[in-house]
Amino acid sequence: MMSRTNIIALIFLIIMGLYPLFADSAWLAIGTTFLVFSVVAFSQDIILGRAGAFHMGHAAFFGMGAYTTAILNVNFGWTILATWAPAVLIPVIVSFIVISPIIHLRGDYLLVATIGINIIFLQILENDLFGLTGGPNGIFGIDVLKVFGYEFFEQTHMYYMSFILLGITLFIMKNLDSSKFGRAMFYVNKDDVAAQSMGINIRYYKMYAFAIGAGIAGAAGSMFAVQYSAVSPEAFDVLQSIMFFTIVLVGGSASLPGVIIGTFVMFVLPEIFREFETARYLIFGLAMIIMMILRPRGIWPVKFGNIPSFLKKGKK
Amino acid sequence: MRILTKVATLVALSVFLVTAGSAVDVIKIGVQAPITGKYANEGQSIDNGVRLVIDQINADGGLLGKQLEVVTCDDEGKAQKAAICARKLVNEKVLAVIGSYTSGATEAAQTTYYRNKTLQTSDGTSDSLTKHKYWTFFRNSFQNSAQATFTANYFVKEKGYKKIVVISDYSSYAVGLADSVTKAIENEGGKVIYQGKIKSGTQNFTAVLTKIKSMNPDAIYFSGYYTDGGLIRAQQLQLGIKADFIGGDSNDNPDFMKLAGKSAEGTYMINFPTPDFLPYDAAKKFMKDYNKKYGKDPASVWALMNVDGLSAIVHAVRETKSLDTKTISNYLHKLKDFPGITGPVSFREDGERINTKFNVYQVQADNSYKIVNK
Amino acid sequence: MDIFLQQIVNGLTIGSLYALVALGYTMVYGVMKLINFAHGDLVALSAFAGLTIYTSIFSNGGTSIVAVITVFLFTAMIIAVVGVLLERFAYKPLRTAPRLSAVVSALGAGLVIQNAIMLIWGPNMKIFPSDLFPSTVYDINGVVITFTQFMILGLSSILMIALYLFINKTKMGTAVRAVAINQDAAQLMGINVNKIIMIIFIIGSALGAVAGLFIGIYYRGITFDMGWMYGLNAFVAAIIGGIGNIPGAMFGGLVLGLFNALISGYISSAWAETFTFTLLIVVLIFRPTGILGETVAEKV
Amino acid sequence: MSKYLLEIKNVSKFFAGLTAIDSLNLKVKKGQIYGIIGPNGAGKTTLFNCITGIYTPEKGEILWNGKDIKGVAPHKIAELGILRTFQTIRLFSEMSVAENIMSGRHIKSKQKWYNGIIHTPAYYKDEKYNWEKTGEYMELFGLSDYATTPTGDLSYGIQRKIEMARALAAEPKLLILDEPAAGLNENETQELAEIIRKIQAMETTVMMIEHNMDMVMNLCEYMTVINFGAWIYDGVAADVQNNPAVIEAYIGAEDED
Repeated sequence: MMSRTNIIALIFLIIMGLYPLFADSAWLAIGTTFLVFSVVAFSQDIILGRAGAFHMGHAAFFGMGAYTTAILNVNFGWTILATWAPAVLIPVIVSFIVISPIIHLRGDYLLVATIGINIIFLQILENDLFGLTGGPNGIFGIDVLKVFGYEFFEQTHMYYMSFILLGITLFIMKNLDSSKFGRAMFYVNKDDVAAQSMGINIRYYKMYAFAIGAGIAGAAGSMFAVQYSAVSPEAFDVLQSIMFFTIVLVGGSASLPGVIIGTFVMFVLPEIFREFETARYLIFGLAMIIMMILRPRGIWPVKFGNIPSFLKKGKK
Repeated sequence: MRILTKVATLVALSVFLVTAGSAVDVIKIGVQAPITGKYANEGQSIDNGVRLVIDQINADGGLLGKQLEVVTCDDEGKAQKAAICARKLVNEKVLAVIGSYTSGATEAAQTTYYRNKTLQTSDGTSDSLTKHKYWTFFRNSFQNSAQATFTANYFVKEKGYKKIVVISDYSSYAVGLADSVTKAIENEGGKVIYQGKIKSGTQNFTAVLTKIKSMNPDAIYFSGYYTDGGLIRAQQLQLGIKADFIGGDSNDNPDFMKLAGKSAEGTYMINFPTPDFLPYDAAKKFMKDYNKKYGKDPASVWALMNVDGLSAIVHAVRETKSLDTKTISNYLHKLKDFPGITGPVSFREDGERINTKFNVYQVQADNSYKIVNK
Repeated sequence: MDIFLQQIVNGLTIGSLYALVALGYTMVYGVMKLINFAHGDLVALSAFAGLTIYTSIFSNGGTSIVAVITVFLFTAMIIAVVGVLLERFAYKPLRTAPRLSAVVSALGAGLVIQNAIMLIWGPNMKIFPSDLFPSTVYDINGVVITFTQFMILGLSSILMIALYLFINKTKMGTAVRAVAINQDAAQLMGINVNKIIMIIFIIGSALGAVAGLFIGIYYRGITFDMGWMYGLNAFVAAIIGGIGNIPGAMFGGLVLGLFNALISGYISSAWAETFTFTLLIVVLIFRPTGILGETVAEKV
Repeated sequence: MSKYLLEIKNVSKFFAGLTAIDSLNLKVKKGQIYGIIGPNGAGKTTLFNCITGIYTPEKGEILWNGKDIKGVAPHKIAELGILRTFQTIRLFSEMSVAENIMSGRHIKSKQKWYNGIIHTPAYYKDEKYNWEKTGEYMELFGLSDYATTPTGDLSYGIQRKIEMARALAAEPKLLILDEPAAGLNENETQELAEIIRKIQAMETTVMMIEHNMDMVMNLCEYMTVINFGAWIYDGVAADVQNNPAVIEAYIGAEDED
């Protein structure tokens, strides 16, 4: 028998899979970005929702993936396919280097330090370090994916590529949740003293969360760069990080449907209400406050108790 | 499952019919400009100017018997937003895009328009805008290098500056202009004693200016935008630096005077002739119509440049009786002396506008301009 | 040497603005353990409100002490009221909720204020008149101080000393400190915690309002989204000094202002924020609770 | 190999100049149930925190099988086989009982780093085995009915049991219980004593702080009494009960209360 979460996931995947049949190209573009942003939101959720690290600089890892693809493709002529592996690995490596000295910081201190990392990353982009990043204008003219002579340049192609990426992300999330590593993150999150007394190395599992989160965000960044054929610094600024942070908390930390709903509410709804252009972020801000007051744990909070069925004997 | 497929096909079909139906009657013209953000007043002027001209064309019976419709996308002067706008306007199936104001936002969108065979005309002045030689792109202003040559000549030959400081922000446009000006000054035999950069939007430029003060320059040239230029000028005088202040083309905006306050007086601007100084009747008529419709003047000459880009495209459509962008482009590449409101419009093979001239203006006590070059 | 001194003067000016804003962050954090992300936007709101008050009451322009005092008092009052309303509607309902919920609410509140400014005053840069303060310049051995800078340094010092005395020498100030240490215990001792929190928001917002007005007068151009940048810098200043600690916020503000001026003057303004945050991270690695913050032993 | 499983030698711990533990010595033999008693604030929990690595004592040695483990990180201590419960219950309260107990299996699980991303046949075997073990410990403590219930929803007595089950699931060599009977009623205390006997039967050494004297005297084979962080007396139950210094420490403390 399928669990409720699996049924919901299946329905969601079917709807998203059929979406290109219904949408015109403008809506398809929004749909594509929605998929990419949900992937980033999931990766943020691994760090924030699961491992419980107050991380408000996730756009930096997202941007690292995007810039890796852009730089390798435009400056060095790599094919898009060849840039995928570095677009995942570089954010992972950077996360090891920059996060490990600050991983021990508590709560709000980590939050501010990660904002700092995001800002430093942005400044490296804007100042065109080593002449690679294109400064404030970013990098243009990124190629499309070419495999065996086929060019995947249409909006529908972009959409399904992002769709597959989301599928892979969900697969990883599911595997993570049902492993020692996913559980350890929750233990660290809920009570770090108890967790370490159970033999859990807090540092290791927080870093593990950051590394996986950074890698997935990097993959999403690569997709984002190809989708828009351009990358520029302000797409990866702190405000963007704040958006990913908020998506997770508004939707529901560590909850798969929650994060999807969060992305929808925080990204797609503002697109739908573009007509109310001027007032929409005002309403949006109000909605954030009201939402937190009414549902402080998110729209769709996580439900624990995901254990093998042979252990579920009780009725209580 | 079968029902779902049916519904999907039905919806897809109706979407197709709706879009196909709407595409026939009108010709869409895109505007990609910074409607909000730092350069909002320039962006809004461009949008207003385009809408004014299009209203006039529609009132006269439209283009090839069809009405024109404007689709505006706000790029906030940011590259990534510009890339999103490009996708959006292409999806809207516009014939041509007017804009954007900044070179960066223009360049970020260029490739998408080129790939989708959409015409684009912009006032961006970065040399790099025409380096790809995209057949879809037409610059309606001038290249930085042309301005740089003029500036250097004025500094060294006419004013005889000995110690020149060149400042830019970090945008590729301003850095490009600053580099060209520095190079041109040295070619003319002048000396740039310091080339500095400021971070746009930081408001506090005293740190760099204090350093400059110790060098005792006789001219400070700023290649960036008016939002920073006005403040640099004000802070320069506060710190008691006596040097002349000369702003590049992007300082030419009423907000420069407001930001600089009393310090604006005596500032020099180097730009293409500003709207008030344009000798052409068409320009005077445009300014009058614009003022009548919007109750104020356009922010600067850039809106007029973009309007000329639009007019040239409209002219080409009329002449070729075609909506095929390649045909229009071929025609435009050979366009000679089309009477625009900023003077005759002619394009080179790479989409570069030719025959542009510059003036040096000095800001007077009442914030009006006076031409001071020979 | 006078160039160095000039950079110091410039750094202290911006530093005291950071300090004024940082006090708002640190007081709220001290009592509520909440990063009030909307505080920077209050500062921006103050600049816009002040400009409107000035132009509507004193439209003929000109410098007058009455005009300046009126603008400062009115603006500070308005922002204090907005600050109290902010707490009442966005933070109070979340006092017992998970901590991150309040953070999201604060971010939302910032968005509301920022966009309210944009709706009321428009998206374009607004410009302060240049004649609010006299344009007198004092030249002391080649080091230039403008009247505005002088006012910023003077008034913010006075305000900071006043606040220090209030917190340390008055009964109300003692109550504020008590609430910061332990809310429940303070409540048991008969202190009205709600009232204290209200006072904190009044003082913090009013200080932010003064900073906002000075930003407008000193830099002239104000934009609806400028609060974020000043807020972030001020917040970093508060943390460097030791968040929750009032002298720490003042100290942090001045240190950050000086540090920024020297980096911009001698290295590069383009990397100023990189240095700022590197400083922050280094301070946090070696002193996890800031330079003047107390290290708290964790209870297990 | 040392004769003792755990040896505390001259350990001192200070907080901001205050002496929490003062040159303490004690020796725990394998298989013992060892009691630490003393009035409130005597430094008992601090001692446990020193053993489990949460605090690092300034002086002395903590020998585990003869090797000094002073200053070793808490998670490494747990890997050595020293597991604990807390005076104020520290469960992962939003998570289910089964998931809580599964945390004890963490150090026994042999999953590789990549199993968090992709699963392998070895992973499936390991995962299944550890969940089965979790099931066994739930059975042992009579918790099977609550497998999916969030621990925060359960009564105090049951939470105490979950905490012990969680620590025991890690198959510790030494189980440290910090006031296991606090807040329990008489029946539950009775049950607890039986469970501790069972644990001893599983060849696990037990160290406990407890204020319930009946239980301590009944269970503990040997005990150390401390007050103000310092040793007062150690011995078997009967000796401790009659020692004048111990009596005085307790009466003095009660006066102050």
